[in-house]
Amino acid sequence: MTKTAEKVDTVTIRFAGDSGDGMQLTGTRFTSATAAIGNDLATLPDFPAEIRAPAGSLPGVSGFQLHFADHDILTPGDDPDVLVAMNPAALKANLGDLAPGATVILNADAFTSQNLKKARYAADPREDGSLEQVRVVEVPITTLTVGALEDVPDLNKKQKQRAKNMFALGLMSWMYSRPTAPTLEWLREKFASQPTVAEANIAAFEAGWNYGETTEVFDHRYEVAPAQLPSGRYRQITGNLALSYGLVAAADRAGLRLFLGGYPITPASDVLHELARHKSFGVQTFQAEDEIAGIGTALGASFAGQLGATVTSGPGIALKAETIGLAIAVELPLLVLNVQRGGPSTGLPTKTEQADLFQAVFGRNGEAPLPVIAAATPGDCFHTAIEGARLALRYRTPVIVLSDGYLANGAEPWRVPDVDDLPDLRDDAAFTTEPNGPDGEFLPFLRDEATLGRPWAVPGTPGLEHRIGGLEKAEGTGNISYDPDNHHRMTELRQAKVDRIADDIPPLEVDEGEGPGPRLLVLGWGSTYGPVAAAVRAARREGHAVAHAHLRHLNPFPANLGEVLARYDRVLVPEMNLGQLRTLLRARYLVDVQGYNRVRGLPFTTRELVEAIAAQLTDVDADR
Amino acid sequence: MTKTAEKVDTVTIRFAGDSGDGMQLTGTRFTSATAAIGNDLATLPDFPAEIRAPAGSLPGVSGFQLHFADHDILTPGDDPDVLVAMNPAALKANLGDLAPGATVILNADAFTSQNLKKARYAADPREDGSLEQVRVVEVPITTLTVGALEDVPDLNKKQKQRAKNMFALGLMSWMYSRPTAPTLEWLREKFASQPTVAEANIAAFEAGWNYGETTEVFDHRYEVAPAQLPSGRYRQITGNLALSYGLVAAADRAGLRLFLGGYPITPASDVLHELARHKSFGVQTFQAEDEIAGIGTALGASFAGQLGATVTSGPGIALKAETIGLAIAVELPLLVLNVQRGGPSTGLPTKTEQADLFQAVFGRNGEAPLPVIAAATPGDCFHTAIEGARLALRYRTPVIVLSDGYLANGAEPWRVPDVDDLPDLRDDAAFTTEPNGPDGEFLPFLRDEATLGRPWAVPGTPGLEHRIGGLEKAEGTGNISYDPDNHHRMTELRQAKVDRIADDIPPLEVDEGEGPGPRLLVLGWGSTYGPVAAAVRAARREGHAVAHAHLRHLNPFPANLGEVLARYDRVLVPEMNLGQLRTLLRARYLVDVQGYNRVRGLPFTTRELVEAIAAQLTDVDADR
Amino acid sequence: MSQTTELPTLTKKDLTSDQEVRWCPGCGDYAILSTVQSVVPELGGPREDLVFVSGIGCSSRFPYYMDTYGVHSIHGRAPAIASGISASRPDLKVFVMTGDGDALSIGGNHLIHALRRNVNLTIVMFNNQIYGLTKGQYSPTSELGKITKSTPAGSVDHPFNPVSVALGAEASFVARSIDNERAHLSEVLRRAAEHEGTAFVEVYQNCNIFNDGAFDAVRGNKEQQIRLEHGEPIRFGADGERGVALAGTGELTLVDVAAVGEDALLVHDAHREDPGLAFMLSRLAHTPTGPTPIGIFREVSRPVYGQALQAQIDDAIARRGPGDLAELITGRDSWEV
Amino acid sequence: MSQTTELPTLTKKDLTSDQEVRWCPGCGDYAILSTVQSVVPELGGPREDLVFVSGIGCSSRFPYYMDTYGVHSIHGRAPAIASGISASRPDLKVFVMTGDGDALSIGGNHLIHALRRNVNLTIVMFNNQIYGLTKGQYSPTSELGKITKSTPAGSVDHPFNPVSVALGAEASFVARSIDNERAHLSEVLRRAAEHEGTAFVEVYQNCNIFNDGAFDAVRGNKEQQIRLEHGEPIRFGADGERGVALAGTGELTLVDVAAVGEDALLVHDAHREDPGLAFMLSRLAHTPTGPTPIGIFREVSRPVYGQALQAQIDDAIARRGPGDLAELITGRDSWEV
Ligand SMILES: Cc1ncc(C[n+]2csc(CCOP(=O)(O)OP(=O)(O)O)c2C)c(N)n1
Ligand SMILES: Cc1ncc(C[n+]2csc(CCOP(=O)(O)OP(=O)(O)O)c2C)c(N)n1
Ligand code: SF4
Ligand code: SF4
Ligand SMILES: [Mg+2]
Ligand SMILES: [Mg+2]
Repeated sequence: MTKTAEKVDTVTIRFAGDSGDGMQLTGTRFTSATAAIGNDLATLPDFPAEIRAPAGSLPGVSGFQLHFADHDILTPGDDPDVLVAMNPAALKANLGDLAPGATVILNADAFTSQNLKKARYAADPREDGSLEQVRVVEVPITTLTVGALEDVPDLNKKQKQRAKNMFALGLMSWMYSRPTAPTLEWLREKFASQPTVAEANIAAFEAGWNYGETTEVFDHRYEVAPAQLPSGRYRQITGNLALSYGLVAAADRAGLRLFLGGYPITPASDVLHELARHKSFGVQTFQAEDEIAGIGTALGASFAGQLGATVTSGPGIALKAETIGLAIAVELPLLVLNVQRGGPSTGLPTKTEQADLFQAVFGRNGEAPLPVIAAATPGDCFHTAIEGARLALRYRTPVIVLSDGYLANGAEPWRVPDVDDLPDLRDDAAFTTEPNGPDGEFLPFLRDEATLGRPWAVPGTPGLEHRIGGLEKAEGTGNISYDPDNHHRMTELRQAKVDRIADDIPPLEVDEGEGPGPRLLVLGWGSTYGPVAAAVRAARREGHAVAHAHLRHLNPFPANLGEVLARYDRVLVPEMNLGQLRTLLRARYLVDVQGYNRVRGLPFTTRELVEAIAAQLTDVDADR
Repeated sequence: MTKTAEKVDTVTIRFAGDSGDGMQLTGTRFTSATAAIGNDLATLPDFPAEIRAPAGSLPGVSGFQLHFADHDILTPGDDPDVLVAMNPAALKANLGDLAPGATVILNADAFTSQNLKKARYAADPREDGSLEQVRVVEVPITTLTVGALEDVPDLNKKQKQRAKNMFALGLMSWMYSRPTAPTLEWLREKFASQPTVAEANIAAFEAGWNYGETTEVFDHRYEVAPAQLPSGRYRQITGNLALSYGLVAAADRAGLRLFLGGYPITPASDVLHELARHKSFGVQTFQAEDEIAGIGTALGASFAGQLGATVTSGPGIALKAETIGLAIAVELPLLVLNVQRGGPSTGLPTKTEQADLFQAVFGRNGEAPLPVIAAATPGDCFHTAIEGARLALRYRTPVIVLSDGYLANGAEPWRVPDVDDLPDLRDDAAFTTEPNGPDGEFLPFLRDEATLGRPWAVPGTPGLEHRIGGLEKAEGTGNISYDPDNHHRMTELRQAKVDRIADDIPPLEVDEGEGPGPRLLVLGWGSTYGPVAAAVRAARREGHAVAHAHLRHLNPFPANLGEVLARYDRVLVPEMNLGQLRTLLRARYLVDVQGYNRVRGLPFTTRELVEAIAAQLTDVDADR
Repeated sequence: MSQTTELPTLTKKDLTSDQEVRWCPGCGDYAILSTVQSVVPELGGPREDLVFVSGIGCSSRFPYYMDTYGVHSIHGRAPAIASGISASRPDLKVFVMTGDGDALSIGGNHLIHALRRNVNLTIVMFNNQIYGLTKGQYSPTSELGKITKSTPAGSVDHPFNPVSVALGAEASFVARSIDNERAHLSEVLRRAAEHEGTAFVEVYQNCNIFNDGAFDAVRGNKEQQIRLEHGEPIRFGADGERGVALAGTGELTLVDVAAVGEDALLVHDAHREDPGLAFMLSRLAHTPTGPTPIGIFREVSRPVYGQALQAQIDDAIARRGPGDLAELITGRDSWEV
Repeated sequence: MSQTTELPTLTKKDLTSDQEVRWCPGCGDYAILSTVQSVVPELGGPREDLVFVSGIGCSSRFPYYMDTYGVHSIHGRAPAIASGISASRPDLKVFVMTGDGDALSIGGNHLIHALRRNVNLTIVMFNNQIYGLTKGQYSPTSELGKITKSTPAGSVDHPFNPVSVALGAEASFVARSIDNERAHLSEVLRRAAEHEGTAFVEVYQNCNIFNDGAFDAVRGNKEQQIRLEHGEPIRFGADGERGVALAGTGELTLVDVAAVGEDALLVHDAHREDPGLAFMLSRLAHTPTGPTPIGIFREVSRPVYGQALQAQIDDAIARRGPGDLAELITGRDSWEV
């Protein structure tokens, strides 16, 4: 390597191209190489709901953003330092997100008049001054790729052109000094059965690398040192993968088999895909005819003694509402995972949002309480799934676990936990095997005094035959009961069972930072964790005193939450909805919680949250 | 008539017997006669979910309570003055509701040892002192009925016995000086094709009447004078009938055809049944394969230019949630009627509850706001349905209209409105027939500035061809849009459209009573209107100052609600749930609203609410 | 059902729960309950391995009356819930008790998918051609023109033929019987319960309150009953004097045996891979007013969903060994900090 | 469709909306779109009377590309929504465009009920034997053992045969065609659109991204295509040298015409009341690997739901006069205060 390398502490890059250009793959591979170096990182894939919209069109643009650094970071970055645009549409769709001075690497070959038209460009943006604020590097990526593959046999020109994303990957890998070995190894493995394709991709990748190294377009490259993360074994993980592993781990720790009843839906389908691969863990996956059957089979499996789970997104939860109500009535453990997406209705299937909190807490007929928890980061999905299973098993209740599109597809380095440190759920999962009644009979609705959970007696257990159902049940016996006072009591008991969980979860911890006691608390939940934490850090760097807390348990709330809220002059809750947690907090604690609410299908930027925090601080000061 | 009649101002009677004994019919007929006299009245039918549980068993008991008076009344009465118990099970199931001194008329023939056993009586209650507190009148109703029918030909003993409810009706009609003509006429008409059966029922009815008149068991009868109701034409009406008529009226006033897509479910089915009878109004009813198809067909009909409506109960709403979300996204008028019943899950199908408010306001994925309104009394269901249609049509939105099991089956005298006084909905229902775009194109999502409603262009209109769907739409054109800012704007617009309704509904009126300014406001919604109003009256009679208000609009709230709440030291919201309106009020207005919450499947009694009011007043005084 | 070394010793009484039966007096459901309680002990296997799942409806109250494991679920969803039980626990014997509304109206999709998958379930559908529990609306099996509470002018929709629906949905076992024809019903239910995969049994059931006598034409009436027996020529009538033959055009015809000779009759073949003939037989009586076949229309063997799922798991474990959690979550591309 | 006095003057262009078509290059959906846009003008009737309704899936994007009224609804519910449109507005021509997942997985129940009711709908199901939009999971029509993202070890559930399902559900019109066989598809779609009642058309559609070549064996391959023509003996093969005959046992057999003679062949009768033979034909190719019938399996006339509903209304009005609101709400038992 002849060119000098400049050390930088943090970089954000974005790959953008046609849906068919393989940008998601390119981004994922760059991420892997970055993880292998030991940078901290966060990613934001952003793709259209169509599989492959017409080549070159604006709706067809697919993007992948990666933020990596030599220190711990919390978000995929506000605006990219470098944009790789594989065609005019990709340029047009992404240019607005760039700060002045950013670098744009263009595939010059793609700037044909036809493609410009498809991108609805009236004039060539390279010539009309619209790129003045950024540094443009034009590279004839397609031509160079095809050229590099001249000697690869058995591939026509079109096939050769398809390797152009590897050229881009090679170039960027050179530019940011990423190791090449993992990528080459991965290519060889992926295309083991198609050696020509492997060869072509490798040649393109190397051509890209060499282009950076040899041409004079780039005078230096960059280096980002490994981040100083807490010691341990790390891996890269997305939220959907972590959720899947969390379920497998929970079943393992409970000594149960996992049964997933699901129906494909973006952005949740990958959990079904992933779990389908782990049959050696005894995991059963059932692709049902619809969401109702998905949860129906899962509830049946729970009754039969498995860890029943179902995974979906918002519209699927709407369909499952009636069966969730049944699960509440029959008081069986059940995990209901919602990977939220933009709504209402079909909404924005591939975009993120956190507007299903109301639905989770309230979306059923009758008084139908259940625990609701949410994951904060991709890796946290693992632990949240286990916590969901713990509550479901201990309290014999369905639990809703919330993730979202950003967590689902976003990646971060994740410290792999020691399996022995994971909670032991065997006691919570214990089946009842003996009659519990005073006269030797079995009373399926005689509750545990501590948890108010009822016995779990599974078919195959002699002497405990019993019937459950959705009609109101008499306390103890579980027989159908229309008695008014019994109904009131059962309604209160079901509520009390859920309320009681507040004492079985950790109190909310607040990070007050250093310096003077802050008067503003920023309280987040779910996937806003990263942006909120980053914004709080940034605000503190600017000299503001800000407290920060993050809720994992949305129903019930931690026992100390009211006391925490009362401590601050002002509470700000940023949410990717119109104020759902805020509403719950106001109702419960009568605190005039403020909201910062944007529903744009994208995670918050650090910048907008810093501004929102500053605005609140100005207000608080004015109130003084 | 030889016996003297005592004038009383108010009476509550309850008929109770086996599901097969015809108690609902008996009660309904007594009610009709009572209405014909001009008493004010309120009824409470209470029957099991089974069609006909085993004869004589406790779960099989069916009851019908009627409160009537010479002044305006608001509830079906707390505890009956007279209980007619057709068998031991009916006695056992109802005895606990009687105040000391009440009269119990027993069918002595039914007190066989077998029936006592079926009712799980260890000893004959007539002999073991358990009836000490009440005045018992034993009448061998079955024997007397069969005796009276001796001469009726072609009926066997069993068939004759089935007329015993008419004997009971005759006896009670005598006791309370009801007119006999309407009942006799009704029997002749009902059994026009079975003259023997008509004869038998008439003979039994007259035997009952004569038994009261001639035997010495009763030394006098009672008279209840007509009530002084506001002048007008009156009829008796149940909530489900009023809801049905309201829909027909709304369509008529809008110049549209009514299309009801439904699926039978207790206690909502009668709306489907009733509407199916009104084909001469052009009403189309579609009994769908399930609730999802029920609302799907209704939404399709709305798109096609009808007044689309769907009717169901809580579990059905759960199933419709996804389609309601679609209706919100496509912004079409649609009426979604929920006749609430006990929950969660299948719950208590034949009992009343108001625990679906959360589901109505929040039970969908994404930010999915819609108007929610609730009826207060059986007759009010009529006007509430029309108000629902007005909002749906004017704002181009689905509207949830809440009723409940008590309103559905309960009856009251209802002043029949003048058709010309009903709102004229033709402007709100007007179809768009011309392009609205600047270039002569049609923009299906260009909103009306006043209402934010969008144009309703129905198929068959040339030049306005357009596509709608559940994906996010670009403002104006309605084309699919994944643009982040457009999504935020559309989310806010959908919310703003619903919020705006607050300015289009009457401000909340408060009844402060006379005397000193009250410090306590009792605020109700839905079917608690009667009991709450009665309790407030009673509390005032006891010298308490209490304000009373009732909410018809639950989302959005009337514009002055915050100001109203702020006026009082204390606000009490009694609800047949665990505090759903209370939660909404607290979240919105940060007022420490108190609740009185019972979930017993039955309407509140006046007594318990008077106590709840008194307890609040004590608290307020302590705070002074 | 798990193997027991002891002979089965269950009695009808063992299967009777302590719950009061809450059907109307005279309802056909009683006869079906009694027959099921008699047949199930004959299957062998312990009581604790029995699970009865239902939806909502009069018929769906069934599980409460069986002293076995049971789920009275929600309207239409029993096949889905039962599929979860059966697929995850192939050792259990799972029954679905359902009504014509529950199974064919709201639950139609779960029913046909269970049949397609061939989950190990015995589905018994009580067809009374009416919605009983909601007090008498027409159902998807009610005859055209049916006057009910929801169709005062008569229904305008053509009904399903449940046997045709099941056959169109790839069912491996399809049969029909009648509530109070005890011997026939017993035999059909026994065969259905012994079938591996999804067995679908339509039982004509009288609802004496809302649709009394709907099946009187067929019930006990030999003229109107075509009893299907595998391997036998299809004959019916008081003395078997009539029969079913196949025309060259591919239509079934009802013939006089004396006129055409027994050899001209179609021989019933329930085990045939191709469901075509079973389907044709199902069309013989669209409503139970013409001669109506009862008995087993189809009984073929096909891989069973739960077993196939379990086989994939066993195979994965055999090839890779049981999963190692630490290995899984660590993955292949981890690094040490 | 309302009567117009003018001759239809619609062109393909009139039906093409201004929306960019967002299917993958090479997707079979393009050919279907183009054919529909060509066929619909032939039906006559104005554009504003056309409504295209769909669910969710790649195929369900169809309505956006038609310059007609359209609803892109939610997954599986198109037949219900379209039923509401058609039943309330018999003057409209309503199409349902759907996929194998949309129509047969989540939407199976609405589909079979629409067929049973015979609502006036033309249902076109794009069968690519895969879930396209969600990126390639197996569907209810995928062949057993299918390896997909959600079934890495192969699917264990037996697929539906859509034609059999439709026939089992009382469909009055059932047909099958192929995305790029333009002439055949045009004819089938035209007949379907002209049918009064629910017409169900299965179209084999190539998803070149997730299930490429699924129908290559049948497409354009005369050896594997049995073209059904009403009233014609059923022949196929490059020169019609093979045919379909019915055995006395009631099974269809594939025969050499030369060996058995043309008279031995079955004559296709799509108009026959009894769907039995159509059903048998539907079984001929369970998956498109054996010779597979395409064309119209069944085309019979039955009362149409929306028309029957309207007739009841007309009848009520004729008998009682149009409803009088004041009279209705006053009722018969009112009194004056
Ligand atoms: C989601 C839902 N929709 C509707 C109902 C009301 N419901 C209960 S049973 C029933 C129909 C029952 O008919 P069927 O299955 O034939 O049973 P039967 O009572 O005739 O035995 C209906 C519509 C319900 N309980 N839940
Ligand atoms: C309620 C709901 N569940 C799941 C989905 C996700 N989803 C969208 S399309 C689809 C399947 C599409 O398959 P198919 O109907 O065959 O259409 P294709 O894309 O193959 O044309 C699924 C599962 C959804 N949008 N809504
Ligand atoms: S209503 Fe009909 S089906 Fe239901 S229990 Fe009574 S007789 Fe049986
Ligand atoms: S994924 Fe398949 S079905 Fe969907 S558009 Fe692409 S090729 Fe067509
Ligand atoms: Mg039924
Ligand atoms: Mg498909």
